[in-house]
Amino acid sequence: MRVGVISFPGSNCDDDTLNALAALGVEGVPLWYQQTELPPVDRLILPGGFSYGDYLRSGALAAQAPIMASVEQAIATQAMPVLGICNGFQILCERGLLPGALRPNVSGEFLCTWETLRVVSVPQGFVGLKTGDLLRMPIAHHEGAFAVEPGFLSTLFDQGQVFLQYSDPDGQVHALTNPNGSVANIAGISQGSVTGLMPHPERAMAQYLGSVDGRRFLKAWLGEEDQ
Amino acid sequence: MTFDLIVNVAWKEEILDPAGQSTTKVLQQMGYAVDNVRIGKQIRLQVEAQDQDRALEAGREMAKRLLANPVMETYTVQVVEA
Amino acid sequence: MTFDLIVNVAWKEEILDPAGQSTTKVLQQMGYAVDNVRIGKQIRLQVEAQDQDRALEAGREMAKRLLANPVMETYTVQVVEA
Amino acid sequence: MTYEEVGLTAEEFTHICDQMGRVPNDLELGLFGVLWSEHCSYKSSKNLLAWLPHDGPAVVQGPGENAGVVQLDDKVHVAFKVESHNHPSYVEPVQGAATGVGGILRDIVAMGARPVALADSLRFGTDDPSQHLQHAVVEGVGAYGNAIGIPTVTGEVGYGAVYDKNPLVNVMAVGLLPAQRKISARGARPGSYLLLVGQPTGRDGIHGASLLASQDFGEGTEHMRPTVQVGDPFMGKLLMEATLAAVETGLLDAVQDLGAAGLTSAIAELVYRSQVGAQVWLDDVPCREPHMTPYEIMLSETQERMLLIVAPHHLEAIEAIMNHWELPHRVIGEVTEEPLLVIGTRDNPRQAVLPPEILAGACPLKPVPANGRDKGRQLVPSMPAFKPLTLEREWGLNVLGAPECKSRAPIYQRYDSMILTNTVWGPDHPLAVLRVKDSTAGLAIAVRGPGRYAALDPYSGGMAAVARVISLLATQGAQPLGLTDGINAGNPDREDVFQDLMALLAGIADASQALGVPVTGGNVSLHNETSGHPIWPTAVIGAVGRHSCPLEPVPDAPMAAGMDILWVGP
Ligand SMILES: Nc1ncnc2c1ncn2[C@@H]1O[C@H](COP(=O)(O)OP(=O)(O)O)[C@@H](O)[C@H]1O
Repeated sequence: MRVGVISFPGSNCDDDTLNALAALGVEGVPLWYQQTELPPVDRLILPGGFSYGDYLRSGALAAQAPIMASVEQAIATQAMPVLGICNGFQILCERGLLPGALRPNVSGEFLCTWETLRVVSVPQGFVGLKTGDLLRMPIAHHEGAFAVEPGFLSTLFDQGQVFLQYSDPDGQVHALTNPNGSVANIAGISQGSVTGLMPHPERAMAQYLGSVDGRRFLKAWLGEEDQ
Repeated sequence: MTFDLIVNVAWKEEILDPAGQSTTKVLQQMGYAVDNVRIGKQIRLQVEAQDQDRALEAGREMAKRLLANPVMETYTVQVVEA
Repeated sequence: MTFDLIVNVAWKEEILDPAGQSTTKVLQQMGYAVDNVRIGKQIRLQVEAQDQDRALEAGREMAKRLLANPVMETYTVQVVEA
Repeated sequence: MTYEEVGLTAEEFTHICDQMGRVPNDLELGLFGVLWSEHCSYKSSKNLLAWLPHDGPAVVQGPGENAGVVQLDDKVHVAFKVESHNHPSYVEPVQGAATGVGGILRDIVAMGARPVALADSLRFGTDDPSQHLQHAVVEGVGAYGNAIGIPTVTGEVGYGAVYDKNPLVNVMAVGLLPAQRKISARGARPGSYLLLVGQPTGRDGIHGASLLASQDFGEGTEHMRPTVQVGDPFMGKLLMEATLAAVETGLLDAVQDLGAAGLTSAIAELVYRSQVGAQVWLDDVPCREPHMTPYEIMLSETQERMLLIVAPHHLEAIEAIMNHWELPHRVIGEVTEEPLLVIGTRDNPRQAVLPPEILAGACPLKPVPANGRDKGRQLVPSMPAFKPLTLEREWGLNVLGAPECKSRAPIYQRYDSMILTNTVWGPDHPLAVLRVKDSTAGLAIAVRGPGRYAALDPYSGGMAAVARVISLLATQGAQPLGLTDGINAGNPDREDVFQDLMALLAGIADASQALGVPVTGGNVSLHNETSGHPIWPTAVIGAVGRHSCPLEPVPDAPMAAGMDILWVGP
């Protein structure tokens, strides 16, 4: 299994993501945003960070990067599994590869905290996760409030595209467990082979870092049952 | 020819603007009789084009493709008269 | 009476605008003949005042005290005609 | 231009003329003005800093470079230092704090080290504007650290009315480098190029060092506000990656970051330390604004710039790295054999001709009385008699309502404390514990600055600052490797302020000596004083220690009810 990790100028979780893949025994292939063709890879990750300094809107400038055309094509023609983490999620939304958009947090501030996430619908290709599962992973973002066009929210739920919601440690989803003002507490969504989430699985790879649920998450995405 | 364009980008009305809300609050605390502060962007740029119409056309395209996000924002484009 | 005000806030010319710089570069990569993108704010708000002059006056005061940072930014205030 | 306009005294001007054997021209005078400013020359504090112990078994690089370096183990070294950005943060809190973070990170990178952690020490006043200031400063620290991708893993904050108009923003950065790497500002060889990399130069922050940071605030200083420097963490990230990649090739002679006093300070320090000279071509410096004068180009404090010294036959390889990271870069001069700093244009190549040892090495230092350190020790102020307190409800509520007692979560949650995935203990603990991926040992990082203590008794306060960080490391059984000191005080020309400074430094020196922990670098910020009111003498001490089992820190709270509490110490 070869997983391409795309670095944009300003990406800063690319190394953490490559380390996480290595810890899972998976070969990570660093890719640079100016490449116009994808090398042979089985999957792609758009890692977190501040591509282009988050200028204009988070992810907006990177969404126009040369490599994104090939990403788009790989999704359309080979149903390439693509995972966007944090800034990667923002880029995928800005490119129109995932529905919706990410607005500034309701506090207007950057926020770095541990959150509990409840699985709503399991996206295509994820193995070993089921509805109602809880995952503990950190968030660290300024523009992470998920928004959709009016009237579109129920469609997202109906089509099983809502992947993760911010919840309390018991899996209850309510306003007090919403860290950033996301509509319906949404933390992650999917569309076909494309998945995006604001939390950082690559930071939850060991108990001493706070949680091993990121390991579980990435294994599920890679299609491996976690033992 | 070079044209100066202004692209104004605003949140759609139904989109929450937290920065605007907290600014409203602070201004009210400062004693101003204000309400509904909404904070958008004003982007100024220079574009090379044959004539004003084409400059505007390019401006609209850039706004649509990059400068505004149609999910949450609206925009207007105008040419600054020299 | 309620007046709609627009406060445009721009970086002073000599102040570095990194967001504008990066946006310029990406627009050029996308093939547009643009330069000098500068990203400022456009703030819209409603103010209660006896007449238009006082509304403008209040707007200028708010711009000076809060909405713009005089160390780095300039501003203009205008009333939106109904 | 007169010597007063550039912030020099009559004696200093005479000294310059004597040393040079002539009267400097306007450009030269301007350069002296900044380099002989308090901020760049440390003229009031250098003799005090000499008391600090600098040597220890773990020390690789003591003071005098961009940052200190200590040994974590055979393979990994640690570069670390604290910097202040107090005045800029008062003028424009978001950008002031942000550029402070950017500046200290470039110091670490200039040592060839990859930054892994930040720690911030903040002081604010107690009036209403101070609350906004705190909000904006935290925004700025986060804006830079978060975006460039270096976690802020610990910090502290304190309050006092003396900081109303003089908030303190001290930031410590810690980086790692392989043991065999040796790069500094010392290695420039004749014939090599000065390659200026990063943001094109604008009129930002001109006079930031000489005037803003080296004089007291007051009614009369309004007009001196330089153009605010805006931080660009995005370019900062590219610059960091490109510089580290260039260092890794082993092809560079030397690296020097651009900070206060911009090109002037960077080039003067570089040629002085390397014992060479340089010819600088002003027409080759990429400028952001038209018609910049030589003076403006040399003094601009535009952020996100780095000076790389590279031999001509390696230039292509280094430029390829800069091109990959899409960084503007340009050769702006050449290192010369003769120890003279020559600045000019192709039309007029010798507009300033200055010996580096005068410019960077001959500023007269404020003398310290021979018994100064003893006097500092004896300066025990008369304390008000201790009034025993009865625990009253009112009193309790007052204490609990004080800003000192508020949760710090609203501050540190605005910082990314986890990126790079090394943070085993972050800001929800009294000190930070980091794993180091290339070592079994980890890092313990603590920062403290007891200002109120030092205000009452500067000597004991200095000792306490050291003792606090060392005891924090001790709670983890971590071996202290070195200290960095951020000294913040008022106008040193005032007798009382200087007395306090002497006592403060005597305390720090005595404590670090007694505990056997060297101070490998630091920063001094004086003139923190508005309309005659100085701040408390505030020594922010940062400590770096070796943690032998970083994946299992010693828990900091009792494990269970019924456990014994053991009191250690007097
Ligand atoms: N400015 C800051 N930046 C980052 N972390 C901070 C800051 N101020 C406080 N903290 C974190 O919050 C913790 C609690 O703060 P405080 O109550 O002042 O600590 P302590 O009681 O340990 O002196 C500190 O140990 C520190 O890790």
